[in-house]
Amino acid sequence: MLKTITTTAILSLGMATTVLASGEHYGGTLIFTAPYGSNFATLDEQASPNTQEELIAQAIHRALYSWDSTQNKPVLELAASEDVSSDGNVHTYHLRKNAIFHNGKPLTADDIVYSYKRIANPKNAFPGASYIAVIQGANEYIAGKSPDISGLKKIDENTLEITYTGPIDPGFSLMQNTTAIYPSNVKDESSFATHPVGLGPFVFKAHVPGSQVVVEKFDKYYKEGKPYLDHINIVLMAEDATRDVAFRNKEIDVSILGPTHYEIYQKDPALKDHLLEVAEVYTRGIGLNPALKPFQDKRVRQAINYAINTPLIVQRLIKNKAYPATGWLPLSSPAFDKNKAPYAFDPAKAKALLTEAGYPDGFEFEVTASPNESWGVPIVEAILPMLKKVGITVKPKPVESTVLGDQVTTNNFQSFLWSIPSGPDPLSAMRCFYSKTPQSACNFTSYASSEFDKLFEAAEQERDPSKQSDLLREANNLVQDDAPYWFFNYNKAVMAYQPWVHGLVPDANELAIQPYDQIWIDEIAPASRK
Amino acid sequence: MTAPILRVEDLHVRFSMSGGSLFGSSRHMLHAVNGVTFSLAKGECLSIVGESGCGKTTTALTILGLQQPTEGTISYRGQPFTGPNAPTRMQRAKAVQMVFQDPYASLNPRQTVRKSLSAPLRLHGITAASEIEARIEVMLKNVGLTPEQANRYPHEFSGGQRQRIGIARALILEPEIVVLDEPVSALDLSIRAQIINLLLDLKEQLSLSYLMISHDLSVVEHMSDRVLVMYFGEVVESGGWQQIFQTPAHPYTRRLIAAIPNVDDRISTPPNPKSRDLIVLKNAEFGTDTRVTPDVFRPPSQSKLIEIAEQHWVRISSV
Amino acid sequence: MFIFTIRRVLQTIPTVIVAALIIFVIFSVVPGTFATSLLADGKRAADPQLIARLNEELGLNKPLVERFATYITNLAHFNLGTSFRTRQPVINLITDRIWASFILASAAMMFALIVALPLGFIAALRPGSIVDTATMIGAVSGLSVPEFWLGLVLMYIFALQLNWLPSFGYGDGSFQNLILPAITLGVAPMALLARTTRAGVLDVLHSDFIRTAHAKGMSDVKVMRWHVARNALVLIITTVGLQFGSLVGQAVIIEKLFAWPGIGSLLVDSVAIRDIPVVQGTILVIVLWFLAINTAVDLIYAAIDPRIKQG
Amino acid sequence: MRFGFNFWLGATLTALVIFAGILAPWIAPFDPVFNADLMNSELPPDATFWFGTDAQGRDVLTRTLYGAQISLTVGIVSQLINSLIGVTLGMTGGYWGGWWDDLVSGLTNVMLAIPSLIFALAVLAVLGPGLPSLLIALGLTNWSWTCRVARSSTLSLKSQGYVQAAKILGYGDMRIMFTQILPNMMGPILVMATLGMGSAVLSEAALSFIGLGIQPPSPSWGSMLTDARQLIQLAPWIAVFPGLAIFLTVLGFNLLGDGLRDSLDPHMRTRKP
Amino acid sequence: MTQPLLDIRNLHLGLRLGRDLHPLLNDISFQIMPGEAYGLVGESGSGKSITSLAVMGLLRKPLSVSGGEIIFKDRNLLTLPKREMRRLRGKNVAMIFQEPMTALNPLSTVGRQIAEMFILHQGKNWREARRLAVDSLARVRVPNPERRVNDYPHQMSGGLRQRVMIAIALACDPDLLIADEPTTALDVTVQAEVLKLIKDLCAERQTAVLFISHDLGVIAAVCQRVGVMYAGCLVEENSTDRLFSDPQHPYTRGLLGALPRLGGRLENGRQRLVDIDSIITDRSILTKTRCIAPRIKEGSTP
Repeated sequence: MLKTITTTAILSLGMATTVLASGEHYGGTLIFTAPYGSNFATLDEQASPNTQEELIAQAIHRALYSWDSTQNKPVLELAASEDVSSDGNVHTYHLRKNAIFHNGKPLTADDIVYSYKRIANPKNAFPGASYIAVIQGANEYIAGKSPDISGLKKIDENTLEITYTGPIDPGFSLMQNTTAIYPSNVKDESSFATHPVGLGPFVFKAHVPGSQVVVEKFDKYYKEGKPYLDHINIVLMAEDATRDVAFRNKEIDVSILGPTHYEIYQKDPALKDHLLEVAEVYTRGIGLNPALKPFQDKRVRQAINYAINTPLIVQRLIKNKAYPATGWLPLSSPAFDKNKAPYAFDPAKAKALLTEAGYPDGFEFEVTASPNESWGVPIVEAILPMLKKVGITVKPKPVESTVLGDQVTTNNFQSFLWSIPSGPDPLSAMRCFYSKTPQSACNFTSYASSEFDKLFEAAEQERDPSKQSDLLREANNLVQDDAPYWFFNYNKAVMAYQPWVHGLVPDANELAIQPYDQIWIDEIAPASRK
Repeated sequence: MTAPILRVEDLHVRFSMSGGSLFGSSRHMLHAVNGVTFSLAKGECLSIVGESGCGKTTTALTILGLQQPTEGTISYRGQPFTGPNAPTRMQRAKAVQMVFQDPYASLNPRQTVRKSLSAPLRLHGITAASEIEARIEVMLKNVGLTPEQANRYPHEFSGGQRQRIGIARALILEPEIVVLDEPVSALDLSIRAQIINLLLDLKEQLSLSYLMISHDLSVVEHMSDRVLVMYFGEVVESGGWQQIFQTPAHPYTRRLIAAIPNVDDRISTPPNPKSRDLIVLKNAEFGTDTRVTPDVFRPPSQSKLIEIAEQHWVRISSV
Repeated sequence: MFIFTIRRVLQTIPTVIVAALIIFVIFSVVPGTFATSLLADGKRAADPQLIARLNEELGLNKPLVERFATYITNLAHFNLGTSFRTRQPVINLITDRIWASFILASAAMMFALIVALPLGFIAALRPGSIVDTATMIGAVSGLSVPEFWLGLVLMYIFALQLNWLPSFGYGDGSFQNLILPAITLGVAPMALLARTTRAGVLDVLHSDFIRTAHAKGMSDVKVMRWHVARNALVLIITTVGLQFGSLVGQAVIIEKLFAWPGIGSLLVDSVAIRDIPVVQGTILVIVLWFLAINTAVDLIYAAIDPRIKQG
Repeated sequence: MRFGFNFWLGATLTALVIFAGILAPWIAPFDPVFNADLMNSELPPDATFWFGTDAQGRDVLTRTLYGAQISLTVGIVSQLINSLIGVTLGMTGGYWGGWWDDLVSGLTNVMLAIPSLIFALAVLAVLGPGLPSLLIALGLTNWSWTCRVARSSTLSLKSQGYVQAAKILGYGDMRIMFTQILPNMMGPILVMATLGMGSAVLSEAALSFIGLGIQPPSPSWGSMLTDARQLIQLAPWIAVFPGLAIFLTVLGFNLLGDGLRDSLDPHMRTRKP
Repeated sequence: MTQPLLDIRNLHLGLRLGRDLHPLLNDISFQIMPGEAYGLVGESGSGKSITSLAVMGLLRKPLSVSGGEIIFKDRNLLTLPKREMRRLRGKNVAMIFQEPMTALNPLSTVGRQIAEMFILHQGKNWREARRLAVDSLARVRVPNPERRVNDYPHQMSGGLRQRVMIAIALACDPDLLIADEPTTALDVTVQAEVLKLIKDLCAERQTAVLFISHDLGVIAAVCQRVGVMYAGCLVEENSTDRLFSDPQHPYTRGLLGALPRLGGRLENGRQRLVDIDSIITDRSILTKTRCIAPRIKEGSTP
């Protein structure tokens, strides 16, 4: 999910101005941090679905599409232009002629065909295969029934024709880092895992396992004048407290902040001017399983939403590093309804609803949750006294993050607290409530409403984006009213950066992924960065 | 002398010692007891003497059932004491008991004297509190302690008193045979006399049979009726106490006796090691001089016991 | 000596096998799979097809017995398997990081030895004195602080406030980066060693041969040099070995806190994402490390103590 | 028995923790879980909240007092399991010898080779986080030391006169183990257990740090400390008090164990890592 | 009359716990002439070992001398500077201990442990010292001294180890040898050999011996004069012959009667052994000696 200048002005509260257009400065080293774990699993980006590795992909690789956060939609990256057939199924791409791989090979249609086949290769079991599945014939290939993907057709060296399974926007699938394009002339595929070769602005230089990846400026990058930096060191630093010390100690240039440090940094005059914020497209909340009898009653589900003082939790516990949720679709979603009011904090009404539903003395339920500080057990702790006041007893059931995924997707819970992607594509976000979506896919609360299904199916068919948004907005409001979840918050991602760093953008998909080719550092940077 | 109550016949005990090969699989056998035969009569005190490692303790442990014999039999009043028909620990307990060398290690520091004495009684089916009380009282008096002392723990007693408790414990089940393992060697000089006197008194009083293990020949002479001299797992000489101390026949026995520094002898000169090499033994039975070659480290492998006087046996080289 | 060495090494084989079995069994019944771990960060949509395909691909839906057979067969060929996540041989992942672990453990042990030996000695020479009491309470205090807490405190003091040392990471393996994690990790063994040294030296000082040495007319310094030091070492060296052997396993938290690229942090991460081959491989390597150190200690022991039977 | 200064210091600290734990329901000013009020979150110490409040608005003093219960439970129960396994295996192994002893020794060696923290981590991963799992995990990990001590004690006690005497008196093996051997090795076992309690409390904190410790809302010191590490600049009191509590408790157990050992046997060496 | 080699005058010694002094030795006085073998006999706790440690200056912390003098060759050892005392130890006064098992450093070869003496007192280098160590081993009749010099203590039997101890003690031809129960841990036949060795070697080089034992027979075998110690007092002293043939003090008489004598039963039949306690309860008999100490009753540990 790549690049480009932003604003989403409403979202970037208190964001520092990023000087662009003038004063760009070449050279220097950026010390970037990888906060999601203490190692890079692999340098073979097609093999990794994780944000952690995407931090490297962003420097080294490019995919057919990229995310434009200005327009809030995917745009062409490796093709200069495309022709779309009238039924919307066939796209003909005219590839960039100046794109060159780090090993010197110019980009051709073969490379894309090669890459997509490698990703979908059943022997590899790569996570990106499901994205390739939007191409016609990919499923047969994935299942091992066909030696080729029938929808991929090379017209000439620089022209590629792709037939999709329907009139969808392929950008959402083919902009993923797991669909990055590799050169087709590398004999030993296993070397991708140790010596990645891509089309990106930086060339892989060194990997110290468990410590850092170093990349170096690629002189033949296809965008004129980019990148500015000579080197980027992407260092692994999973522990918040350590990152805090290192950042204050000016050992690293950027740091993703947790709620606590967000509050601290906001109060610190030396740090508060260099924070970058964005509303990310994840919705957090407690999903309620209708298998538990009380949850079958809409009034009970609503009562839970009324009983919890959501803004207070966001303010006090998450230190405002989140936006209280009004419904499923997040703030940055095109289908977000600004006028829809969230559930008010109204314990009396909650109590009344419970009585009405036949639970005047409340009931007891279990919340399966991971240790995450923003959407885990601490939140359950906070709602515990609140629900107690309306008579509901909450029992936290702590599990490891991995086990949470396991139990939710196998419908093994009374309720769960999780963070679920709800964008950027509102259609796929709302699919989670479509009755035909399997429970294990994303309809975790086994939601089924004929009214919703009607709206959703209409939206699926609708080709006009604004009309589609209207339909989805309506569907979203329906879900909010039905309350299969306690809607908690949309994440606010915050990144602190050193004053000499310029060109960072607030990307709603994942703030930690930054357009490295636009970042530059100025002369106030310490000697170690020059 | 009455008929023997305990009979040990051709007893062998071997220990396997792990060797130093790659897998520790090769085993050396240590022949701790090698063909020991003797019997113990009612009311008799039989002493086994010898230096450390001669097998005297192993022999005693085998009789007590704490060590399995490799070969040979032990019988008590005609009943087998070893093998498949061996008695259980419980049954054996009423026949043989033991008094230990170290009075400090032989009493459980966490048990009062009363507990130490009453638990065996209970174990053996005597449950009436009054009877237990009575027997403990009698036994404590027998060994020269007062019943009031029964509630104390071992650390409240001196070495001599502990040894008395140890004797009381050995006698509480009224066994016929008591094994005395160096009963006084760990005690102070002034206490030894008391314990030796006590043991001799008890033997008379309760008509006990003692099997005493000792290296202290003066104590052995004082207490024993018969003596068994062991050397490297074998009996080299056995006989009545007078025979052993008055007319020791085997050179090893002589050497042992000669080595005792004695107040009366003032300064006894230890035998010159060289004179040990060849000793000529007058043998009445064969009418010839038999050459006995007592090796310093090992008894001769080809050897046998011969009777040179009534019940006085000596091991000679049969080559 | 050679046979002794060989025998000592062979003796560790059953231990390794049983350890491998225990590790395999435990991690075969752990809930959660690598596939579901992909959902763990709450940033990805669940894809049941992908999960099914991954499980199929990684052989996770085969019966347990079959998986164990494969595992053991691989082990017999010195093959630790292939990581679920990186698709690389586990052995490569481990060799990439073992050096960092080794450096950290060695530095921590050095720190522990340098501090603990003199402290233990001094305390033993004046048992019951104020110096002794203070030293021992100090040592025990070091043992009573949660490691991550100590690490954080050191980090705040030496990196942030005083700005003397870098706060984290391996850097290019420079000494400065090593100091804080090594001290944090070394405090616990330091405390134990100080106590062992004290006990060991006291033990030796009370032995009869020290009285013999004094009776020979030897000065205190010579007694220390000729008789106490070496004999105390024999008592200390087992503790040193056990400590050094378990340090790699103990370092898990320190590595996580200081972003140190050792196998401890690899292990914790792999457990979290259920990358079972890596978990099994890493634990096995930690076990082997422990056994190797302790075998080495036994050999050193045999070399300095003539009483140990030599093959 | 004469006890040194260290012992008394340790005994005092331990006694304080025990009192705090037992009396928590009476002396703690608030409920440890349900008095949470986010309006009161992160208040510094004052007249109402002597130790301040945490991020959830709960009284830190209350939670620190209740935390003593959890830490004591962790320490004592895990060590009970530990000692039970270690003593049973070590004593029977040492007493009977033979293949059983070989098996016990082999298993002990394996358990020594697998670092305890990692084994606990594995057990917790299987059982899922939480107090019962933690007790089992810690109980299963450290018994090898107890087992070694129990085994070597048994070996030396086995040759003691009174054990031999018991055999000669007709005692059965079980009776000998329970009445003659066990009571006489309680000293070193107690020392091991006391020192083990300290390390169990620390292990709980360490496992909390990896996210596998006692789970909220239970007021365990380890999880309080782990939660608070982010807040150390913002609200240091949340971290200071449970941190201090852990330190003093573990110090207490360690000093107590050391003191016990010194007075039981000055030459018994510490080998536990 | 020649000058005594060792002259212990009114030695008082006790256990100092805080301010209290628990007396262990009461007014001990005796003399040893050059070349003389003097025996100290008594039960455990009678103070004989402490006396010898006091002479060596090897008393450990809570034990301290509270009065008296120990004159060795005109010098009071109690006031001698530490350095002087150290030079004297080993060179002029040597000592053999009871347990040959633990009195030798298990990690050093016996050769080295003997050689240390030559390094310490004769300024030899290691090579010479080692050669001398071989000679020393030969002198104590250790077979194969060249080979044995490289042995570690655990490779030797108890008797050999005690010979090594003797070799160490006599390495520098001391004037006085203190032997503290040197044969108690040995088998009787080995004991006889070791005793003879000590006797012969000391006679050869006119070394005086302070021989400590609880075994009257051993004392009789080695010593010319004997002192009997009881509860921290020297209760009787006489030439060996006189002491054993005509004991004056009831305690001495008790001691002699308390033990069976080899051959005694053959001569006189089984006589009941004397119970010392029954004699000693009459406290008046203690007044015959200078030292009157309360009888330390059995069981009351001092």
